[in-house]
Amino acid sequence: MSGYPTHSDRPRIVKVEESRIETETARTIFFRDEASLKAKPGQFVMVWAMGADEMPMSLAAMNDKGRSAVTVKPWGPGSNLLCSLKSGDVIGVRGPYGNSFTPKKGSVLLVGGGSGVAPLIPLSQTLQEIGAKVTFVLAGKTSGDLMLLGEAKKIISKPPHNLIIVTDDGSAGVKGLAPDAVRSLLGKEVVDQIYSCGPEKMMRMVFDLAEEKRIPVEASLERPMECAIGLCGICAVGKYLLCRDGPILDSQQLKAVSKEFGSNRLDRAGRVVPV
Amino acid sequence: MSGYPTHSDRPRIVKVEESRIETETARTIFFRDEASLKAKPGQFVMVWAMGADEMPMSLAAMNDKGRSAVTVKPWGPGSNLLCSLKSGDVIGVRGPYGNSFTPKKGSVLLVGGGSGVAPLIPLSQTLQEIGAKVTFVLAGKTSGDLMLLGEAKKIISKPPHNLIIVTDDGSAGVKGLAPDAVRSLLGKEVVDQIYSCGPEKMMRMVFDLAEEKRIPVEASLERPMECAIGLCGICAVGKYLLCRDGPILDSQQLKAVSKEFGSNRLDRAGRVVPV
Amino acid sequence: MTKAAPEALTSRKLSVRIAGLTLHAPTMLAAGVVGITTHLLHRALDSGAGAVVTKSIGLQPRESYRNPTVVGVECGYLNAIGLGNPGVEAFSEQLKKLDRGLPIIMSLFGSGPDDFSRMIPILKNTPVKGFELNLSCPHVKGVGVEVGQDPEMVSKVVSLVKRGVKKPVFVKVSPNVDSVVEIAKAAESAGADGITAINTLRAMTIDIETKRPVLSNKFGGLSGSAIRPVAVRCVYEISTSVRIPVIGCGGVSKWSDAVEMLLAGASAVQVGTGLATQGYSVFSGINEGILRYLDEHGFESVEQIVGLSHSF
Amino acid sequence: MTKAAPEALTSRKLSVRIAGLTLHAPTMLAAGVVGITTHLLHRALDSGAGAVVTKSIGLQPRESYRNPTVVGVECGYLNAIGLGNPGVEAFSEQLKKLDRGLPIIMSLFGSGPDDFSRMIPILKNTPVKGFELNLSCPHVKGVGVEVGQDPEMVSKVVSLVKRGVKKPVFVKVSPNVDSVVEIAKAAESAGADGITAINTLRAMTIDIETKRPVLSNKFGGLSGSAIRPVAVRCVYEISTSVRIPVIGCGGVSKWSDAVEMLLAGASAVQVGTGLATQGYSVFSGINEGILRYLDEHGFESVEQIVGLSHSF
Ligand SMILES: Cc1cc2nc3c(=O)[nH]c(=O)nc-3n(C[C@H](O)[C@H](O)[C@H](O)COP(=O)(O)OP(=O)(O)OC[C@H]3O[C@@H](n4cnc5c(N)ncnc54)[C@H](O)[C@@H]3O)c2cc1C
Ligand SMILES: Cc1cc2nc3c(=O)[nH]c(=O)nc-3n(C[C@H](O)[C@H](O)[C@H](O)COP(=O)(O)OP(=O)(O)OC[C@H]3O[C@@H](n4cnc5c(N)ncnc54)[C@H](O)[C@@H]3O)c2cc1C
Ligand SMILES: Cc1cc2nc3c(=O)[nH]c(=O)nc-3n(C[C@H](O)[C@H](O)[C@H](O)COP(=O)(O)O)c2cc1C
Ligand SMILES: Cc1cc2nc3c(=O)[nH]c(=O)nc-3n(C[C@H](O)[C@H](O)[C@H](O)COP(=O)(O)O)c2cc1C
Ligand code: FES
Ligand code: FES
Repeated sequence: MSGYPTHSDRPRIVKVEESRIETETARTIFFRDEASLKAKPGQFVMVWAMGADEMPMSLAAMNDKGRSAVTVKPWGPGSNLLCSLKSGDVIGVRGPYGNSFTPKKGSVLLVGGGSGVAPLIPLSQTLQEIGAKVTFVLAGKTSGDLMLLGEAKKIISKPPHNLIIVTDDGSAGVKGLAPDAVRSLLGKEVVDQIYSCGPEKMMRMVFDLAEEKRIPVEASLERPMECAIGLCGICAVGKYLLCRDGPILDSQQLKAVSKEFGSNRLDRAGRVVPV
Repeated sequence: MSGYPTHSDRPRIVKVEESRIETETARTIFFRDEASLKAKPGQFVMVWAMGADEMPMSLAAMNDKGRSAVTVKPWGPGSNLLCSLKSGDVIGVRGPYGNSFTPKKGSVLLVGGGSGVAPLIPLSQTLQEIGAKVTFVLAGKTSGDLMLLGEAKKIISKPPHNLIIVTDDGSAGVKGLAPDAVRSLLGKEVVDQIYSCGPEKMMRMVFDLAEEKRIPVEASLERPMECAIGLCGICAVGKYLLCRDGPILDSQQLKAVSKEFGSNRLDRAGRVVPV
Repeated sequence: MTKAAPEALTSRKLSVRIAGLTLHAPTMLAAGVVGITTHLLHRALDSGAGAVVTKSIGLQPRESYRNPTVVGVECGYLNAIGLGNPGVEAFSEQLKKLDRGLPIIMSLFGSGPDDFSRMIPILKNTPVKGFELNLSCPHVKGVGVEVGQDPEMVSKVVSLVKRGVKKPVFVKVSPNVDSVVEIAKAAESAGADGITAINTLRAMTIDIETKRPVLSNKFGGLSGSAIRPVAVRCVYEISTSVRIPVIGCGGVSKWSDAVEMLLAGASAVQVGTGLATQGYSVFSGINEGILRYLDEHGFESVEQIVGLSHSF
Repeated sequence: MTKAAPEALTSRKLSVRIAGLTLHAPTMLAAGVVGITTHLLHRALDSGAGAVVTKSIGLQPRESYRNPTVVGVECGYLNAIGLGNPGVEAFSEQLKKLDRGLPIIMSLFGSGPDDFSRMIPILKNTPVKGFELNLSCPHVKGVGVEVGQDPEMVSKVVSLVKRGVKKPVFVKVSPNVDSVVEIAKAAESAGADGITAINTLRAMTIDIETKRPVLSNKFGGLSGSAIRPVAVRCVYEISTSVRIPVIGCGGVSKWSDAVEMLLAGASAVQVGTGLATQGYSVFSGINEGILRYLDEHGFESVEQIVGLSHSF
């Protein structure tokens, strides 16, 4: 498509180059976008599913041989449409937006659930590159719900790195919830930093465990978003705008929003509702 | 005055640092303006005489120890106001606009009359710097009407350069009109290039003489201007917009506008009137 | 104010009185921009805003339009959020958790006198310093500018609200009208305490690859630098036509923009889109710049420069 | 056309028919921009414009306002030239020197039906392809938008001119109105052959050092990129409400801007301020870009993309 100047906050139209099956319904969508190539692990883009919605999506890949990707779990009209797209269909992308994880050397623990695994994939790669010892807890309801497992296995391929699979029903890996796995891990090992993304209640439990041990956490939260540039306020978590100050909050910030974190959010009418 | 960003086509407010007496009524106004420092000989700025008018003025100096200057002859409200300003008063300046003279080595002739001497001053300096042999015909009605004479004398101070002063009444230099002096010069000397600025009828006569001898001319014309950026059309000379394609036209262009050059122009109602 | 404020935030020179309210600085948060939670309102105040205006609140809860609701254009942004809001009851409850003294102005919208009458009983107990009537939203049918284009309707709504609440009422006007002055005068006659000028301009953008209007609502409001010259014009025209104060809004993101508005006749300025381009520091940046300007030009107070351009 | 034209200028794909006129390309010179002499009109045609509109001409000669009449703002320009023009008689005489076949459209302004009636006898012999009625100038009292805000007045003027001249008549509308659609419909009912949307937005800028409005007329019209989203919206609204063709104008300086206008429903585009930012090459640049777009998207003609955004 012929290049013409666009505003950085205007959707850029890109072709879906591949839609890879993650679970029965979830897909990882690959596309080519200059600006996404330069994103940092944890940043997100606004993905325009034309005719349906525009949604924030963490980048699951920034530069996989020149392609970027998002992993989408269908919930409503927008994400459903995205998951139904075929190669050659188009989407709009703007961003990348938001802050990014702070990669730390030492012994680090990544805890991802559902589509929350997405931003942890590029992060785990960076962490390995800078010499961290990476433990990755990858959780899903059942074995069929595990996302980006192939990518994770490729990256976390040999010791000292460690990939721990957790399912609610035990159909793959350890049976239980991700926080259970984290509790037992923290009992055995020294962890210098925790990174987490996934269902907010899961992250809250991980955070509370980490607080007991005074282990710093960076958690990537989700909120409805409209503008993604700090205008509409709908992404508020306490005094933070998740689109600009987040999506990643650190332990200090998480403490400051302790009342909201894992409990409630705004809906698209600005009403306070449970997360 | 504190710096804040302005559009390049918006007046920048500058202080008059000095208003130097040129003739009984004409003044050279010095000011400091970043953008004017980088102008080339022949370019002009739009000078805002607040409350009265905004007018095109050739730069008589681009960088005289960090100062730029315009030489103004009073005609109407705008130029009158400019000539009445004192040090510390403010004017607005936008530009520089337009093309510039093409400095050539060899034997060159400059012909300036009235305030038209202004752009020839920085040009003569450049010409000397690149090694041209400069003859400067500086004309005025009487000795009291000669502008920028001091500057000219400073630059054209010794052979092979030559300053020829011409007045209608012979009160200084040679008696006669500038074209007379040019005619006699062209009879005696080889001239490779003529540059001219001043009353248009004078320039036309100089151009016709030069055409006979096939000497290339660059003449800086004057027209009413409104926008100075190629929008309003009021500065039209034939198909040229003097603010963008000019103010300097070369022999080929002058031939193309032969009907208008020295004869007529548009007034501020777009009517064709004599120059 | 919860933190020690830098000089600009505390300088008496910046303080303005508008419609009986004293603001420590003439820089306000514009309606609808982040002002949807008490935390975010508070953060704007902590960042130097002299007052904050809430998101526009209606009688009933209302969801925003489907995304895209915001899109960047060459010189600003289009938005068609759709007046999403939790409804006057829920929002008033939220506000009650805040310190009563804070300079919060509540923005209201409605489809006519009826809506406003029904909100009034709730507004009586809402702990805000004043109200701003959004009679100027360009992208929601039946409310906003469709109300605000009709001088009679403006007059009705303003008198009604003024009778109902005992606090200053500002009327926010739209440039999408034949005569903004006529609307402002109607508001003044009906008892408005001030005019906020302007809301966004009705606008649209189309994606040329897919040929689709980008906003889900197709039409939205243009804000940002693009509209500043229109806003400055409205402020000038209104402030030379009415006696009540005018608050300038539209494309203000730098101190020099704010000074231009003040010179045009605004008693204070609001910042919307500037928050996206500059972040929360936009307030202190503008305040400090204004203070510098006052000092360099020998003024004792920001009130001295309001409307100075009128003398030319 | 006096010169050999590059491919884009001669491609049949670019040709459009509007109100009975055939233009070799959908890119026109906007009214008032350099079109004050026959030479300059001709130069725009030589540079690839499919048609050119003259400066707005009135009954009597009229001087422009004192400078400053044009000033740059962050995202465009303000101008208050003041409708300076040599009067309909002198200008018609000038036009007679030109080749009769050239696609020249003459822009006219007047303070009401009277002015227009008195121009008609002269216009009958003026060698132009059509007329554009400037009922939308935002900065001259009594003409332009003050006429163009009143649907009845629009109707009167249009019927009158249509009866008097046997050529296509376009009506240029202003965004400074309650409803641009209402005005366009009034023009259509009165017999207009097309609508040009839009003229500039009434605006102002103040120099903060001297506190002066920059323009000598204080108020002027905002043009350039800043107004494109407003123009696109007006084109969309009008073209979905009337059956006559719409010509899009406002902030077009790149081919992608032009395509956006066409998709919005414009049958052709006009370029004003783009001439200042891009020079005369703006026309060929846009034409070539449109052609590339048509090829890449598999369209046979520019007419196929007009209004394609309406289907969403
Ligand atoms: C920074 C950020 C990054 C994100 N990254 C991703 C990502 O990589 N992959 C991804 O699939 N999504 C991600 N999301 C979530 C995504 O933006 C959408 O919220 C989600 O896709 C649902 O959108 P929708 O419009 O299809 O559904 P909606 O119409 O918004 O929702 C339909 C229903 O599903 C419920 N629902 C939606 N999302 C969830 C959820 N996460 N948990 C529980 N219930 C939910 C809603 O409450 C509603 O009832 C991210 C969000 C943020 C803020
Ligand atoms: C590129 C360019 C460079 C210029 N440089 C200079 C410069 O360096 N110095 C300078 O003084 N002027 C210069 N001028 C001319 C200047 O812009 C004004 O036209 C002039 O100063 C008169 O402006 P005004 O508004 O005061 O008078 P106006 O109100 O425009 O004119 C008053 C009366 O004087 C007549 N008049 C104005 N100028 C002339 C003239 N040159 N010859 C004969 N009659 C005239 C007018 O026709 C009118 O009758 C330049 C013009 C151009 C286009
Ligand atoms: C995202 C967004 C939401 C807005 N919501 C409202 C609103 O609810 N009520 C209102 O009166 N104005 C609303 N506005 C308009 C602004 O308050 C302001 O009038 C306009 O944006 C112009 O100012 P700016 O250029 O500083 O943004 C909104 C503007 C934006 C950008
Ligand atoms: C310097 C200038 C002069 C103009 N003069 C006229 C005019 O005489 N008649 C008219 O209808 N429009 C006039 N306009 C408006 C333009 O035709 C056009 O509608 C407007 O500038 C928006 O288009 P743009 O953004 O491409 O410039 C003028 C615009 C400019 C910038
Ligand atoms: S999404 Fe709008 S402020 Fe964050
Ligand atoms: S001065 Fe306006 S086009 Fe040259």
